[in-house]
Amino acid sequence: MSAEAAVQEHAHGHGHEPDLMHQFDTMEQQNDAYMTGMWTFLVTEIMFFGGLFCAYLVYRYSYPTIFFDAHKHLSIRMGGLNTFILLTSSFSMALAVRAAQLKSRKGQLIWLAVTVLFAFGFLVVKYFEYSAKFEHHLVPGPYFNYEPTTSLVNNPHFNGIVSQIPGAQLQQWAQMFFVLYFCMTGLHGIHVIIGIIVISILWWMVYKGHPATRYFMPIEMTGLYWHFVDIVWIFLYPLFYLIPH
Amino acid sequence: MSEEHGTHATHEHPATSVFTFFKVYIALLLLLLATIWVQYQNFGGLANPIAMAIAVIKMGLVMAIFMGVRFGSKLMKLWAFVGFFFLLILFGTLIDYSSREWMYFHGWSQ
Amino acid sequence: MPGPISMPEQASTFANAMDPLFWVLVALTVFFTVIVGIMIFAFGIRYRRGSKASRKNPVHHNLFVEVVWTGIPLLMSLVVFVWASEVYAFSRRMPKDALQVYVVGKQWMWHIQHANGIRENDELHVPVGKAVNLTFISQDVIHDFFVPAFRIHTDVIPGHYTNAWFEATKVGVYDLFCGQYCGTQHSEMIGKVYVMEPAAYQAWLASGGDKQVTKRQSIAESGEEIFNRFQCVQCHGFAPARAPSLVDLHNTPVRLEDGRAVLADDNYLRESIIDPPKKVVEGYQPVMASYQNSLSEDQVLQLVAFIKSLRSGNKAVAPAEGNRQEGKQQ
Amino acid sequence: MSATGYSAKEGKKNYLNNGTSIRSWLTTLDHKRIAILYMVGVMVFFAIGALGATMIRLELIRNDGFILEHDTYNRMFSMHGIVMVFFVIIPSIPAILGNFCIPLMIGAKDVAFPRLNLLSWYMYITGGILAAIAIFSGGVDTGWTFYTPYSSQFSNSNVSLALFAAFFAGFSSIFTGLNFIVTIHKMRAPGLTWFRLPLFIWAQYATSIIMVLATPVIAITLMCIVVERTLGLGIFDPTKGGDPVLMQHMFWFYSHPAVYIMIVPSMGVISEVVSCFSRRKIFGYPFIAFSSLAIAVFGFVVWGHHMFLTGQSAYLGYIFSILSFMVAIPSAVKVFNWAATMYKGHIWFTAPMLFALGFIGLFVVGGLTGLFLSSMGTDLHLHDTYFVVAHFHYVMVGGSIMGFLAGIHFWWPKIFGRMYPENWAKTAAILVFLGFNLTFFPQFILGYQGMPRRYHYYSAQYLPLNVLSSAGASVLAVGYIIPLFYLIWSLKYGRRVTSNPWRAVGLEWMTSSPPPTENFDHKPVVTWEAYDYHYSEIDDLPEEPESMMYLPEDEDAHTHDKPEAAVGGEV
Ligand code: HEA
Ligand code: HEA
Ligand code: HEC
Ligand code: CUA
Ligand SMILES: [Cu+2]
Repeated sequence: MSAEAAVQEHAHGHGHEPDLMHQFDTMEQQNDAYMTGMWTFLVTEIMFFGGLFCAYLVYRYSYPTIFFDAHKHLSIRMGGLNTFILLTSSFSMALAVRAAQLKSRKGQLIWLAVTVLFAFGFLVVKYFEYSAKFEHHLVPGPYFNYEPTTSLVNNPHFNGIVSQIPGAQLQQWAQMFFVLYFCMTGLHGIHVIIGIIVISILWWMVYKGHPATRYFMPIEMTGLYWHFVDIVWIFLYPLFYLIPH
Repeated sequence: MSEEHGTHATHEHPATSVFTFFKVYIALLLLLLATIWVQYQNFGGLANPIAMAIAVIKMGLVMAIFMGVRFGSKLMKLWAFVGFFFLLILFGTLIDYSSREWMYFHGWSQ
Repeated sequence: MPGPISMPEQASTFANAMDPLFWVLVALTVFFTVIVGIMIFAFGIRYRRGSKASRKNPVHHNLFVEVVWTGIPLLMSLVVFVWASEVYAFSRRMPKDALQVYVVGKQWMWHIQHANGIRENDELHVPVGKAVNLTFISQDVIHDFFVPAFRIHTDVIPGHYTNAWFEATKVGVYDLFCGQYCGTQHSEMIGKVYVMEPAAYQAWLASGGDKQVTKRQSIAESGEEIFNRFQCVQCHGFAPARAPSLVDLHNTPVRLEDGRAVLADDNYLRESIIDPPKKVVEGYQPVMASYQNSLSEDQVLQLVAFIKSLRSGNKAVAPAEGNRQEGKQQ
Repeated sequence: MSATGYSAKEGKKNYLNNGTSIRSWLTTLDHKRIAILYMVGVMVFFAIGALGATMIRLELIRNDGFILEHDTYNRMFSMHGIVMVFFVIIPSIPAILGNFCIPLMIGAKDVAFPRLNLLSWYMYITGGILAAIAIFSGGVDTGWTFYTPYSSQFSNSNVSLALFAAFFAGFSSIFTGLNFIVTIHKMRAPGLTWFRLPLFIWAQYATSIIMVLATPVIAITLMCIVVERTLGLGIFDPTKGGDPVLMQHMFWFYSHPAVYIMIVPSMGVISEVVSCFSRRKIFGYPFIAFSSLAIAVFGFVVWGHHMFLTGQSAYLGYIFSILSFMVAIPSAVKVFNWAATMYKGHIWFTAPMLFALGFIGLFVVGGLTGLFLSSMGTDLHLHDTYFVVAHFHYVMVGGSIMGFLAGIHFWWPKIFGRMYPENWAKTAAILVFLGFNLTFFPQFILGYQGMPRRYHYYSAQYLPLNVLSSAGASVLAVGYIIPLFYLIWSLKYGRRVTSNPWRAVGLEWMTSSPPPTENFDHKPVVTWEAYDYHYSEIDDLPEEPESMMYLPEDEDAHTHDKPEAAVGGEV
């Protein structure tokens, strides 16, 4: 549905306008159609993530204390760094789209490269975060073993006793937090990876001067997709890393 | 053709200046700092709404400027709205969980 | 045996409340089906191709008729809604002085416990003319307790209690079905409900529910035994400062540590035993361990029954001295 | 306006004989060919689903489970439900008739994204193959509702595979919906304003909105169950702090709107057929148009009426209950407007019209019995009994499938350029109607008497009505098999039709039958309102309409292209 599709469609274009596909009458109609299609696609993506957000809401509502405690096992700094990285890549993506608008090949190459670079940066940070979870037995599954944080233990309400809770509950609810964490950031991560692939292909095509890149839509649509990925993270960050008590 | 054609297609709108993008980018970073700062303050029950409000503002900025919604057709704006509206309906599920306990005070059982 | 088209036995107060609504809906259905049918047949015949009927002054829209055929169904459905909600509310208002019966659903049987400790499988004996409260829990998947003659139907869910009540109005034997698909033998997860004359019921009770049980104790007594065996007394028995007193707890509001107030109903009690940290009583520390893995659902039900039996007037079982208010001070 | 402007030059290149190799079909980007690919797929799955129905009804002839084991029976109805819902009824009208007709009806050359269209067919087929593997390598026994924790923790059948199958089918339908939304917005012919659109388009538009907004939610829900099954993480598992009821919320958030994915396109077909064969402008056009949208939007806020007994909050229950009543109102508006359309018409009882009238009758009964279920008082008794089974077969089989048959018969001459034998078709319509009522009406009574669904051992008191129902099913089966034969027969032997055999209005009738690959020889410009049936023209209708329907026989003999060969090669 994104750059690639558009490129392949191009091969079939004929008639006066080289980029115009046969089912459309004008370039304007075609562009409009692509934009509407992309936005519709983003709306389905919203609902796709929405299911998990809904589950998150329900369980955070049910287990507020444990979610609060469990979130301390996530590093605000790493998450913040990743937010910064994604915001930056969004910014550079916007510039890449702008360069395409101004038909600047060099601009596109630079800004797309920056975007991909930051996207990789995001994955690297995520990799460190995930592996830290493995080390601390915070990956849901048989080896899951949750230690309440000292802040929970030191909380005036819970002073010195939390460690005595053998509570299977504590484990379960904390595990629920991490299940949601891995599902949601994992799904987001998959989107990042798809984004990297698409943007890299786009970069390559611009680099090679592929005729399809004359056409503005592929990069515009990739841009929309990438901003969407950014927006999802904008919400994931406070929901997982910044739970206030 | 269709009435949406009257409005601007995205590629026709004037290219947003680098400076505007940069301003938005800086604003986003400031908001990021703000949301972290809020986390360390003691806002009690307000902390959550504030964090979410900041996220919504960030989203709004990204959508309006980076994604070009402000130049987009009405249809595009409608779509952006519809997506979130139906998301809210889905979140209505939470009402089930939050209102189950009301029943007890009416002498009902669930 | 009822014939093929006979209506199901009407054997509970709720059945009496529901059936009129059902028949009104039937009437509504017939009414609209007939109207639409008449329109189709009448127009179809009168205006069939080639017929000589006049087609002068055709209309293609008419706001008035649109409003009429939007408004009338709307009004009718509002009436039905209000009535149906009333009927539903009836089914949710648990009578206070009801017999209490606990039902555990598991693949693929019904395990039923009476307050006095009688246990039955796939059978339920109740007296006629007396309200019965049912509390359900499932040990595995979702089941559904369905007695067509009483028109009661309630999902039996793993993880939390659901309730229903009925008051049988006719002596007889009625079908009990599992109404929610639960796997291989779902269609055999069936049983019988025996509605008995009060005297016969008493006799049945006295004979220990037909089944010979050597030592029988009431469900609350079993609960007390567990209460002692699992050392609940340690905290809840003698040191009200350590843990809240459980006397008079059932059906009173409890203020929680996070400021909320909840009613201590069955589900709350179960939760307090299974998931103590989920709702911590104000002024206490969440020191109580979870008993989820050490207690079966049956045992939890017995504990709940025991805690419900703890009334300050009731001298027989009162593990904690003093009333709740004192206990809460710290 | 008249249809003659685009009178067909029969025998010229059309989309069917434009390439006959299998490859030309499997890589086609032509919406009309993709529609036919879907048709083949849906027919195959209908046969599989119908096999399930056959086994169910056979088994229920006796109450002691005399043919099937427990597990086999459970697999039968699960297979029947999953296949019928995800692989037959949801793609049926949108992906076949919608795909074929939407571009024709709006005067476009194709849908907006032909490649995406083909991709969604491949998604559908991938899902279908996964489902077939799941079914034939051991089966699925969760019911089509996949309730946890049974589906996630307890069932040891091929649940994950079936979940993936439904996932793919879901994405197929998302892509179809997306395509239609863009097509309807952006590809309309000049002059074709929203209020000149045929109501079928409005219906498809409303349906597409549901597809796009609701389907992703079930996709993610199904994936959560897969994760739960394969990785042992408990999102809905009560022993791991999860809530099985949450899964039901998320499931029905899709699956209730999905029932409108099934019925709304059917309603669109009925609007076309009823006005065409009443030779009458449809009554209350804007009301029918907006009621489709109203159903689509309101349909999103009633999902909880499937969960009245799950311990869902009673307050939310009330909200869902009253909203369910509200969502019935737009359906009522449609029904009355259709009936009013017949008033002062010239009603021509063709086979599509008979199916359409059957639709109206059965849908009214099915819809009104939905009210029994949406009122909380009665649902307490009727939930998950055969009353529910009867309700949804009335709306799904009596409604959607009847509408689908009406549409197939209506557009068949357009799709293949040949006519089926009308008398056989009328016989089939009547058989389906009678057989249907015989099969499913007894189930209402069974349900009220308390027979739970998904039971294959049942108490003897329910025996007579079950036998009756099974007997009805055999009549119904005959009613379904007859069309199968004469429709296939007509591909080769049916009489060739003119471009507009029914003398219907609408752009799709202004191009030849079958249409050329590019749909129209000249880009149409629309200057007239929808359903502009002129009485004068009606009076032109000859006593024997045959003359205007068929091409002269001799011309038929001269043509060399054989569209059926292409289709035959495909099947
Ligand atoms: C095509 C599919 C389809 C359609 C269109 C509908 C339409 C409706 N359905 Fe149905 N339904 C299903 C398919 C469908 N349903 C399925 C598959 C299930 C079972 C799922 C499962 O558990 O497996 C189900 C189950 C189901 C339940 C849950 C039952 C239970 O499990 O306990 C309920 C409860 O409210 C319900 C209600 C309704 C209502 C109110 C409508 C309304 O939209 C109907 C509106 C139509 C009319 C009302 C008729 C026309 C109106 C008039 C002639 C005028 C008079 C009108 C008034 C007085 C209001 N349906
Ligand atoms: C579009 C949807 C659709 C359709 C068309 C049908 C069609 C039919 N269904 Fe189906 N049904 C469902 C959707 C549908 N059903 C769903 C969703 C369920 C719930 C599943 C669940 O509980 O999870 C269900 C459940 C269901 C049950 C309840 C099972 C139970 O709860 O135990 C019954 C019982 O009678 C039944 C019967 C029938 C019958 C007799 C038909 C008839 O209309 C079919 C008539 C056709 C034939 C009898 C065959 C015609 C023959 C051919 C076309 C040739 C085919 C070739 C071969 C057979 C080789 N169905
Ligand atoms: C280590 C001490 C301890 C033990 C042993 C213990 N409890 Fe508790 N219990 C507490 C404390 C402290 C609270 C109050 C804090 C809370 O709600 O978690 C409590 C609360 C409860 C409540 C809710 C009371 C209210 O006022 O709302 C119930 C019911 C309960 N316990 C039942 C039991 C049962 C049954 C057992 C044995 C199977 C048991 N407890 C064993 C310490 C204990
Ligand atoms: Cu238990 Cu069905
Ligand atoms: Cu529904």
